[in-house]
Amino acid sequence: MSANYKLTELMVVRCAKEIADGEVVFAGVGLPLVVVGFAMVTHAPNMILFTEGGSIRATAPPGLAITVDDPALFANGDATFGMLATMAALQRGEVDVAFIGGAQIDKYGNINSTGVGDWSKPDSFTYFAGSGGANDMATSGKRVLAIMPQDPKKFVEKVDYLTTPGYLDGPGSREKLGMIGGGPSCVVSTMGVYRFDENKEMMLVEYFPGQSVEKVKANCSFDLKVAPDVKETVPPTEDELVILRNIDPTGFYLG
Amino acid sequence: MSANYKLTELMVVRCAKEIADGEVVFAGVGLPLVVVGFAMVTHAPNMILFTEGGSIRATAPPGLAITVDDPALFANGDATFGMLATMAALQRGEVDVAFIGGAQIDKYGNINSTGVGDWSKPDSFTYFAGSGGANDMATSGKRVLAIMPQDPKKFVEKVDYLTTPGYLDGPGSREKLGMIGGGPSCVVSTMGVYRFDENKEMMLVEYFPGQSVEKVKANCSFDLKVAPDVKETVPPTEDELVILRNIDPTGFYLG
Amino acid sequence: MAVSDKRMTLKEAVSKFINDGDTVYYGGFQIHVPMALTHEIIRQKKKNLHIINASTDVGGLDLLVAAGCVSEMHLAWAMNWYVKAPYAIRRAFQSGELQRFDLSNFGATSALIAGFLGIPFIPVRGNIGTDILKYNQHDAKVIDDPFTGAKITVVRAWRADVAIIHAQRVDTLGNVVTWGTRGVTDEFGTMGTKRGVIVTAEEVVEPELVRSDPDRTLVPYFKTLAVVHCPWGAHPSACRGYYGLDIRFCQYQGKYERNKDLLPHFMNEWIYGCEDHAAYINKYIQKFGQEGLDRLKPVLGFKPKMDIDYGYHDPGVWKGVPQYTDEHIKA
Amino acid sequence: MAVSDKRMTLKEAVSKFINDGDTVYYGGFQIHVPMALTHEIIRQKKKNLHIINASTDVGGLDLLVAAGCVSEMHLAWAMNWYVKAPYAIRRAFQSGELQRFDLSNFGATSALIAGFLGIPFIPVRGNIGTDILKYNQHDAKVIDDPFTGAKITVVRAWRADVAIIHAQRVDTLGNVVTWGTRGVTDEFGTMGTKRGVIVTAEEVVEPELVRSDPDRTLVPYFKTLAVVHCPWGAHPSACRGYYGLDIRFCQYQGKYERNKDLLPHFMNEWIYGCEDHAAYINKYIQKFGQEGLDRLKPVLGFKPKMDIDYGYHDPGVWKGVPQYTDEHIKA
Repeated sequence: MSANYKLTELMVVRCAKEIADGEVVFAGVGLPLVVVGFAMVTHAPNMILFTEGGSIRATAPPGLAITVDDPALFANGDATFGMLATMAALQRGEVDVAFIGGAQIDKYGNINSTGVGDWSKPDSFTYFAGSGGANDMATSGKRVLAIMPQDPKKFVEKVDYLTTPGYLDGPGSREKLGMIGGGPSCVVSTMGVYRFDENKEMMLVEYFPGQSVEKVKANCSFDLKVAPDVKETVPPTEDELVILRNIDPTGFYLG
Repeated sequence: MSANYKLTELMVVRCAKEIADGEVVFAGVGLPLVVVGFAMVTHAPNMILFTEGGSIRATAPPGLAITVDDPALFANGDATFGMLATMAALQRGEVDVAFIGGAQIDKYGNINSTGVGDWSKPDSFTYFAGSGGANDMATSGKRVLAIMPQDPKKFVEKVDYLTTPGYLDGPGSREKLGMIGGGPSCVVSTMGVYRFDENKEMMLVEYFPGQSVEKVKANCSFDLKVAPDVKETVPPTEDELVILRNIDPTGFYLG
Repeated sequence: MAVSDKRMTLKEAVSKFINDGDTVYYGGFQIHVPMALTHEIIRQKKKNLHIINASTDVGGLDLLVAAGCVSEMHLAWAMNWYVKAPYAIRRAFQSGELQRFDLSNFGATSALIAGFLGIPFIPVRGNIGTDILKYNQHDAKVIDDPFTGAKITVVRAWRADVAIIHAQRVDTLGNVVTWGTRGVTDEFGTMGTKRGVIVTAEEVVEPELVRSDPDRTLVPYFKTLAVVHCPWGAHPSACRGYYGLDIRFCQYQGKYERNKDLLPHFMNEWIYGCEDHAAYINKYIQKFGQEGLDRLKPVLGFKPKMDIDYGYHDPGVWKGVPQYTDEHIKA
Repeated sequence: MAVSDKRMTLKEAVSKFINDGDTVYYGGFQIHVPMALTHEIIRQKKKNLHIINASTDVGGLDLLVAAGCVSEMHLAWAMNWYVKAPYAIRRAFQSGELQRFDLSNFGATSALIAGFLGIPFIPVRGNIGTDILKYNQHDAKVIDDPFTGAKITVVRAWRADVAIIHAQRVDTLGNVVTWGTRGVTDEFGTMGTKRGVIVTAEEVVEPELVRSDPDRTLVPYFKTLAVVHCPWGAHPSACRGYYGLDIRFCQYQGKYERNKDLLPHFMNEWIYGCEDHAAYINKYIQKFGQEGLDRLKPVLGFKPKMDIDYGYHDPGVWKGVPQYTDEHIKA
């Protein structure tokens, strides 16, 4: 990793590139809140920001939001109708990008944010937070963008608890259940970037500077597919870093 | 009818007596809006006023409301959460008195506000407005208070179109369908006051000054039951009339 | 939908965004009825519209039906209350030109809520046991609660292609502002649309003003197709804080609604004969005098008195602040 | 519920209105968490509470579970996000002391909406196809849409006996005022209660002030059981316009939550050892300094700029005004 940017900065800038101008983006808690702010002040001035707290806004928040109902998301917002309105729009199929995090992911992009172990044997189960809005977002968003830490326990053949639907058991699974959203489109981990192939399986398309296909595969417990044109991720430019650090000048999120 | 008060004034004051202090009253359009204002400034200062427009208030409106979402119902209101909130409270069973009007009523207190004729033969059917909120109110209010004009075409054996449930086909009918409200409690017509007997049939309990049991029966097309202790309605007092006329000083409602 | 200035004329808005055969959410309740939009739809002779609405009281739908614009209505209550009848609707239903699907008020509102929520149906307490259910099996049926087995009515979700509403204020981007209620049915009917909302408003303001108090936004800009500055756009219906209900005009209009041979005179004079809503209001002044409009002025002086600030917290304050600790944690 | 002054102490409110075994709506989301009420419930050693909630982030439920007050939780998301874990909940689930019923966030919120609406269940788009549905058949199931036959998830209505929330302002009668959002889940969780709501608030004001702008009322007074004036009542969670999230305190508290042997020290010092919330705040100042609280001050200056008037129209103006007419009607 080059010395002039941090991993979080690389991840934020790379995620932002997944957002097209004018799209409705439903952002979950954590880094997604930084990504959307960055996108709005760079290439996506017409982006429409939704959060679970119910903020709907056309402009970047005046301050850095820590939570999805952080007051910074509401100050100078366009509408603050509540979770009722943003989740309703999601359920009507009006969200272009569902932007979530998670703790564990499998090759079909199914995500676990509930816990590890066997839920039906409570003494074996270590609870995380639960679904939060990730399940709703991933069910009904037109496409899903996920940001995740990567190691062999987090990139697994089968998630311990399927909290948030990816492609479930593969092609056709979502359609059979009537899900209105298209499923995972892109996963950005701490090591690289993934898309999904025609079998709806995760496929490495980019590795971060300082990583390699081999290192990434060593941090994945399933047999990871690799795109024929896999390449190194383009690092953030100086201009991008200046803008990003202006959003989080004290490094609250970026470190 | 005595010269010192009008029929509308008698009806308003008589209806108001059906409201106990502290009750939640859901008032429909028309005279009910005057009755609740009168009740709140007389014997029911703790009454809680709901309307379909979504007003929830602890005090009488500052002006005379014409409609159920009249601004007068919202100015200095306690909450204006919308129809969502008042209808939700109704459906939760929190409304004590559902106060409605109607065009036609039958012996079980079923009300028609949709039209006369045979709906399934459109060319024979004369539309009125439709249900409005009366159906919701009469389904779920703990008890129903109805105010109606009376003549033989309006007090009928069977309503042409059952818009708003009274006791349907008699005892047990409401319970069988899971209705949470108790059904009609009192009907105040232009001629007298009715309650319901153990067979859930309308029974005349009071006739207005100037009327008689015979005159009332002559204006009812079903075989009207008459309470053994039927009596003449006590007319409004001078004090009551002063207060009432102060609510509607130009006689907009009262004539 | 991009962040763009959506201002246009009434004529452009209706011409561009309402198609023959559309399902239209008809805004307002017993106030804020979109009368300027009603007139423009009539002027543009839109056909075969399906109307969804909860309740409406000044005869706007009566005019729309009389003009032959409507083939289906799904609603709870419609008339000109100030003449106590829906004359044109009555005639069109009798002749078979109009199909009508009735629900209770909260049945209709619940159908709009389901459409808004993006769910296919929703339970509602009313309607059961009545002729509403008997005659409108398209929109409602009784099922067994899947959890308890008890009987419950469910209504099908209603979603319009386009919504027409009148509001107090809207900004140039389309954020619709209301006060004096948090909503009756417009919030659901508008946000639940498939294509979006046409808004007429008493005032069009800059987004900065709306963003100073976004809790008052009823419809967010991304659902808005067209912003039309249209003072008196709800007349003869009322607009909160701007004007009251014009009862005399409702009664006047109602006398025309009553008689199908008279009604064309009203249509010609007040709708076809007026290029836009400003012309309609000018005609009103010309015919009934400025004092007619002056009578509609509200009693004002009910202003918010609470001191409100949407301030946020800057997490930058945590830089350099050490973790809090004590002897137990240290141990 | 009569129009009465509902002010009382935190201790009185919890003692009077929360019973062992109650189902409690736990207010807030990732802000406005009712922490003062959480502490008081722990102090009063309430037992066997069933919690319903969508999401909560500062470990309040972790403390409540650790103290043995909770036997069931129905929710979507709970942890102390600032240490990235729900340690006490994890332990109680593993030991079998706590039963947990998970839904998605909007699954949980929809269940609260159904409770609020007085309907027995409601469809929701999420949850289908996942382990949420597999392991929580109590609250959710998949049925066939009665209109189309398509598969759809439905969730059972959730209604609490009593709700506990923290708000910015409340009047003496119990009208709860919020701004900076029209609501997240508190509006449904509170109004949907069977018995009513206990509110702690930064400020208690006169009803006249609230009534000057009733659009800001989130919970109407008739649902409110107790009004408790309780500055900093959400701490370490944030309160809009009053203070930000106390991240350092969440982390400090989290270190105790992590270790079941350490946690009693925290409980003794900050909860059992404090008579009320004022004592807790005093302890904070004593231990971490006034500068700790000062860091939580918001960036202000985001005040509403729109001129609003709730004026109404007086129909008395119509007295003596003749009907409008013209030659067609006369004819």
